[in-house]
Amino acid sequence: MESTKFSLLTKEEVDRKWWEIGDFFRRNSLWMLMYCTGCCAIELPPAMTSAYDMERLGMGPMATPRQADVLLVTGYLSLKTLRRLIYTYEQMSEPKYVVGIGSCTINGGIYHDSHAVINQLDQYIPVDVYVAGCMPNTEAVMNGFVDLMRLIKSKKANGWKKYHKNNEWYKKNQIDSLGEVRVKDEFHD
Amino acid sequence: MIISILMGISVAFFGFVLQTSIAGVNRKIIGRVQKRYGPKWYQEFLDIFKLLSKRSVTHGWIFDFGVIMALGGIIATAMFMPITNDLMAFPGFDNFFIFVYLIAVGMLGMAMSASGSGNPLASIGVMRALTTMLAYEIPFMIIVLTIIKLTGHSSLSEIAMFQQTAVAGLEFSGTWFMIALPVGFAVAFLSLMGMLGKKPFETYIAPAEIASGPMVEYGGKQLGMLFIMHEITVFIEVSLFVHLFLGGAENIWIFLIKYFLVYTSVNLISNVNGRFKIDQVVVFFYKWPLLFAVMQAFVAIYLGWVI
Amino acid sequence: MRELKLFLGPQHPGMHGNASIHMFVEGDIIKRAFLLPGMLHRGFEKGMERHTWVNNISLIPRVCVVEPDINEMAFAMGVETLANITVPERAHWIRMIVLELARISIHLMAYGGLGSPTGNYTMMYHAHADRNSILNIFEKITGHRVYHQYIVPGGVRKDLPVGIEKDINDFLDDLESRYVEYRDIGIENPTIVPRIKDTIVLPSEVVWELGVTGIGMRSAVNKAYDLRKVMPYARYDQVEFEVPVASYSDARSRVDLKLQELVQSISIIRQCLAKMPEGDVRVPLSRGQSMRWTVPKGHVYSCVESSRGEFGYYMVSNGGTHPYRVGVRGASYPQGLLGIEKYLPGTRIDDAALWVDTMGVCSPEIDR
Amino acid sequence: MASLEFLVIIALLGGVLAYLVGKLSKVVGASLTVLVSGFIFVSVAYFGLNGSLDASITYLPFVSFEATDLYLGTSFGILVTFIFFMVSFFNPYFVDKFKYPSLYSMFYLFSLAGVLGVFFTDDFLVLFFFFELVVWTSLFLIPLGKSKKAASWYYGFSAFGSFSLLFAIFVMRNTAGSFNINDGLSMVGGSDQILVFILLMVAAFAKLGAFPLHIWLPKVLGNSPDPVTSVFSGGLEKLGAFVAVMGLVKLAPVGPVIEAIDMALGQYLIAILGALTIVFGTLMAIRQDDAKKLIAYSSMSNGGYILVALTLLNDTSVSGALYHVLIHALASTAAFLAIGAVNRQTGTTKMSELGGMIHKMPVTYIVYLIAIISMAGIPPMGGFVSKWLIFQSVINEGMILIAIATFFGSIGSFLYVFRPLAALFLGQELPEFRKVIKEAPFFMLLPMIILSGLNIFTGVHPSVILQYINNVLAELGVTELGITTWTLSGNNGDLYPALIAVVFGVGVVIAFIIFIVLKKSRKVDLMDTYTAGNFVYTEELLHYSVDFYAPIERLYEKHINIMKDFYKGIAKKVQEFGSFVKYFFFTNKPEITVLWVVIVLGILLLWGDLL
Amino acid sequence: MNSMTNIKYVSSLVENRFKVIKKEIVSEYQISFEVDKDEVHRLLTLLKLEGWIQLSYLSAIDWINDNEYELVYIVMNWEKPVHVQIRTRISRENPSMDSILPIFPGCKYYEREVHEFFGVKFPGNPEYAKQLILEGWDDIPPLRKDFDPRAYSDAHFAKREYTETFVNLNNEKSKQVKREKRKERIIRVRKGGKK
Repeated sequence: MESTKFSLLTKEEVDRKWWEIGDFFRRNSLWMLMYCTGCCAIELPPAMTSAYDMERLGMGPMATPRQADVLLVTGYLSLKTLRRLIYTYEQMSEPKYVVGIGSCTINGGIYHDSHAVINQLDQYIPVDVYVAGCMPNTEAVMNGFVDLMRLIKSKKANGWKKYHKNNEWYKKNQIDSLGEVRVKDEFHD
Repeated sequence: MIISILMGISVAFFGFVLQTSIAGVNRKIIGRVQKRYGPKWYQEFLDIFKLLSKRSVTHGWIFDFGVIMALGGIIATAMFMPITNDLMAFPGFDNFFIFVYLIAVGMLGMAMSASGSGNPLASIGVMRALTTMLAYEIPFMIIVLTIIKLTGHSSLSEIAMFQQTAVAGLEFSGTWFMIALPVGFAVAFLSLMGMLGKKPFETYIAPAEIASGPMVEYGGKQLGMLFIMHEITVFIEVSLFVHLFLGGAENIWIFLIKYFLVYTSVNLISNVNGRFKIDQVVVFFYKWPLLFAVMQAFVAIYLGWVI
Repeated sequence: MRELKLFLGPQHPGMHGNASIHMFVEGDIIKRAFLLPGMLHRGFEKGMERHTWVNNISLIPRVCVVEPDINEMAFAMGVETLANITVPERAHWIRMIVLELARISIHLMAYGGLGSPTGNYTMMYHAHADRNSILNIFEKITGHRVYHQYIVPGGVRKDLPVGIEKDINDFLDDLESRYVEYRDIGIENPTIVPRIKDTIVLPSEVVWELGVTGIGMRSAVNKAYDLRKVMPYARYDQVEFEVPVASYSDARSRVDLKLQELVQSISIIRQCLAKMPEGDVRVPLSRGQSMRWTVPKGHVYSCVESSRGEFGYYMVSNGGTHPYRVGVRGASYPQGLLGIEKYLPGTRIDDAALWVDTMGVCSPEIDR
Repeated sequence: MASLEFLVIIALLGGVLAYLVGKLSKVVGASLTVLVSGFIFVSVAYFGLNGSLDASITYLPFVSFEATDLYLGTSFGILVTFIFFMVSFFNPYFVDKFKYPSLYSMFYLFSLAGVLGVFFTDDFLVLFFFFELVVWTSLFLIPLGKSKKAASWYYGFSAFGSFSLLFAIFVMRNTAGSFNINDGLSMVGGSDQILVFILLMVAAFAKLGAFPLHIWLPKVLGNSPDPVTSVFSGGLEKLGAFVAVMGLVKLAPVGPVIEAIDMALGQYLIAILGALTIVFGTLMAIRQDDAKKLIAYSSMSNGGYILVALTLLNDTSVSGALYHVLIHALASTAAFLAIGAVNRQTGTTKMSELGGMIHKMPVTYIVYLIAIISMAGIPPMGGFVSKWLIFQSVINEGMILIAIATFFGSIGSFLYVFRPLAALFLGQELPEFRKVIKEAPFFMLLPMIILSGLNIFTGVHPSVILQYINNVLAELGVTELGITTWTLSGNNGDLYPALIAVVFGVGVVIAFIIFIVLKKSRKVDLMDTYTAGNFVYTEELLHYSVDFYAPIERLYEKHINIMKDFYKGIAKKVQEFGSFVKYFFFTNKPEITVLWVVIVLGILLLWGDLL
Repeated sequence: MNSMTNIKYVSSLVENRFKVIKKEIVSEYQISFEVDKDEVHRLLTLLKLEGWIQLSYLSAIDWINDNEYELVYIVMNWEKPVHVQIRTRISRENPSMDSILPIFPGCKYYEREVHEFFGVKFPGNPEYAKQLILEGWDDIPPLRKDFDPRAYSDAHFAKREYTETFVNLNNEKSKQVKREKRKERIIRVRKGGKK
């Protein structure tokens, strides 16, 4: 007669529990990548430093993509940056999250008709949270991070899974806009 | 034997928990110095466990093996560490040289793994770490030589005992070496800052130059294990300092207080400093600290002038 | 000998902004280096041709993100010269206050930025905290923290809010009282001085070859070549200030000059607050229908003194509602491109980030 | 069977046989060296440890071997024959590259015979004879490698050492009346003693490659063929240590005693020179680009440790020195063999040309790793035990300046041993080696694995060997070291090497468990690495191996050539003197030359008579 | 005024020796000369000798209706503070202009940029053809007037398509209700309180 009270958890359930525990740690210690892709990066120093002190949320800047959890896309993305951004995003260790800051990441913003700036970031890499504004002030940026934490808690911040699942679609979009993602020219040999 | 080993493992675990909490508290203190609120005191735990929960990348077997060797070597070193006079895993074998050389296994493992990642910045970081080591160890070893020569013991607990109680017939016993050898203490404190990789001797991490040096390719569990290793290393080095200069500890509370004071003062001093270049580190240590260390050793050993 | 290739940027903690320095290294000495710009290119000059003169007001601050006000000033001056507009007296003084506040803000940011390559984060945190109070003041004056769109052709957008003098004065007093502390923790700090003294020297004879202006030039040639002095715009000829100079341009002397300029800016703002007359702050460009406002034919190069040097707009009007061509002379163009190529080789990899920081290489104005 | 004479004859005959066979087939001739040296090692080890070596002489003229008090000679003998045996496995793989392969085999075995003779004889003249045999045979082994000039450097310094040894022998002969070693060393006294001491030390320094007679060492070790290098570093250098033991320990302390440190002046000076050797070797090793030269300088530095330890003359120091001889022989041989294996597979030992060897040669890498851990004195390898013993005595004597040097050498060794590890084995896998390179053949790996095993064994359970060394200490008249089965007791503390090893194992197991329960990592390519977001396609641009320690090298690079310039200056003066002599003696007219020769000879003869 | 004497000085300096097509005094610190293409180098050399040692700006203007490019050189003298614009026109077909690298080494990157954005060739500058800002550009140089960035952008980059409905982040009804109420109130206020 099997006891129903102390039945063993199935493997999926165990995994899920571990995942939830991991999520607790992940959302309380979000390390962001120091990659200033555009002008909204100017609002990050106040957020990081004494004025708003991001560290009290457990966030901190990290030097390399391997160490970081969050990729901040701060503002407009020129083609040249997008190539490096995709490369950097692919180097990050999973689970990884992307926060798009500024209107330019959403729809191109003020540079919507420029020949060098892409219009919609989530065509190329999955974005978990957008922070609108040109430029969003520091409170908005901080609020975006808190939103990301909430999303992680409710297991909705799974852009990195989407990237695996729809990899071909993303790759196609990247190649459509960029030609080739990894350029090989005289400056990169 | 088994009990001793279990005891040693618990010492290492204690060291990890202690140092991680104190590091968190220190982050808060530093935050206040920098006019901000600072993280939660258990933030370091969150960081480490977060890293352990992530899915990392590997660059080949040496990349993983080096990390295992680094953490293993450091855990092994910590197992020898006495905490109070009685609380230690292997009484009589807590030899100073074991700490200095066994810690090097961990360093070597990390260096190997970092170089194995194939990133030049990691190799540069390792080069800088080793060079820094060459700089700070010599003055420190000279001071420790003086202490061992004066006490006649190279066992840490014996040295601590020597400082705690004044025994008739034993010269210089009963005073902390912090007071007995003030110049030596100052030199050793500088060396401790070098050992802990605090500014201005933080050259081998140097995010703005070499993007965090040896750690450049780590992420996920490897980085988490290196963080654990780093915390235990700090534990070993600071407790080494407590035992050598601050007279060890009779009970665990005194140990905690002394430990906290040493680590916090190192942190506070380091936080208003910049970062030297690597050759400046070497020149710095080989100029005044080495000279003072030799002077202190000479005065203490041959002239017997000890306060 | 085999060379090693190291990169500073775009994704690197030592790089300010989104550009990449490629360094070919032997040991730790840089043998060759070049800047790979263009990661912030957004077709700016093309974009301005596609907007009307008035629309462009919202576009121009975005050329250089760290110091938007000089863009507005240069653009406004250019348009005023082309269209022959006389700016009300009070607007000149308000413009000076805003520009000097902006100068303080960027000097603080650059000074805090020195904390990153030299490793002193406390200094960085303090400097950024003070910069944030300037941003708060800006928010009160203009309604925005960073992109103000405040200086417009014909004056400033609106008058100063009531009671802002007190805020500004409080902030200036606070900053002045802590000036000594700033020096002590930064350029007088015995652990930082060896890093920045005698490193990445810019010889005075090559300044003209590069075309470097601003602090980089003044620290090398020992002459007060400041556009505010030699061709004063706004009312800089009516305030008293000194232009700090030096004859030996290493990293330390450049940062030193920045701090000294900060003191001068404080005094300029105080004088402005004292001398500022009452009156209008803006002349209307056109009666209604500002989108159809046209500017007479002409070419003008209007330039202002930014924190990094001469910042200029070359504007061509063919008499239409849109600018025919707008060219931007980024102040850090020479030191960013030619300077890195010519004067980084021979220095060490530790110093590359210091060049970027102390010479004030600002990638958005190089890329545009 | 156990006759030493028999073994020497076997080595010599084996050499001749190897030469003849080598004419027919190179590889077979070289393989013969494995058999012969293996046979000699097994015999020496078996009978030497039993104390049943036969010293009687039947065939060889003039030669005599020691009958009693054999421990010192036997320990050195076993060690060096073992090294010869281990290295001989490499010979078959390397003979193809030599110009005279059969000669190589012959000289290899001849020098083995010489080594045997040196360690087991009791007669100074025989010692000198065998010493010269070693010098001359090894002299012909060196130029088979890259540089012929190295051989001339080697010859110059060896001749200097040999002649001072000969001089010392004659001085001792004068006082003792016979050529017997023990008589000679014990009976010499007064100013003669100082002279003998100096001369013996010159011989030892020249052979050990200690400062200031070190110039030849890196040249020879860096340029000779790889097996020869290993033999030099592991075996032939130890002749110097043997002579140093004679001079420093067997000879009574020399010179007035310095009160403060309770040490004779002569010993102290040697200790200072030893300390300089350590520092100089370390600094030079840091800046080498050739891996072999780097290990060569590390050999020099370790020779300094042996000298320093021998001068202190107490139980920990002498046992530490003797143990260090063993450890260093094992470790540096293993390191040289590993680098030799790399050299054979790639054709270069320059660190700036290699990279990423670990992916193709993992076993070689592990061997090298264990060797350098031992060399750097990190537990649980043997180097830690010997360095611990040496530090114990250095601290106990309170010699601050010497201590600085020893600490510097010990920390500095981390720096230089790591460099080949990083530049040669680790880092980016260079494309030119990616396809061609394979792991070394089994018979090359075998000696390396055996040596690694011994490296670990000496670190885990040193008591067995230290027990034997205690016998040597007794023979030398030094107090014996306190040993139990598992622990050693020094002057100010005990050491439990096996415990360290066990605890280290426990630590690694814990770390491994942590590693294995966590999520599995994703394997990525080596080139998929952090480049600040830029794209790189050339492996070489990301492999940091040139000027590895550039910042620290820059601090002393102006001062490195002092000794070299000094010797160059001397050589120049000698040359000038030679041309001066030539000007007078060897003019175009032969009559004048003859006249001069006659006059000089006459003066010399007369002078000899008058004396 | 002092600055006006500077303007006069440079004006007489240039006009006496060169054939100036068009002179324009822009402001008290700025003067502009339009000269022939062949005279630019000599004029710049003269100005450099006279103290206009800093090259402030170099760029081009696309006069598509005249089928010409106009090159602009702006030089600065700090002792006699006057910006001198020198403008010259070159043909739009196969545009080429000798580099001024020997006179002003600082022009190296400006010329690279002009080549990249307008397609003007600068023989004499060894690196003018290397790409600087753009990467893998496959269209006509973007600052030419006949280049339409919007068309390029539409062809290459996906645009966000907005739908009527929007997704509520947390699916919380209360917030949506509140938001609708607020909207209604705003409309009511605008209409002056009438329903």
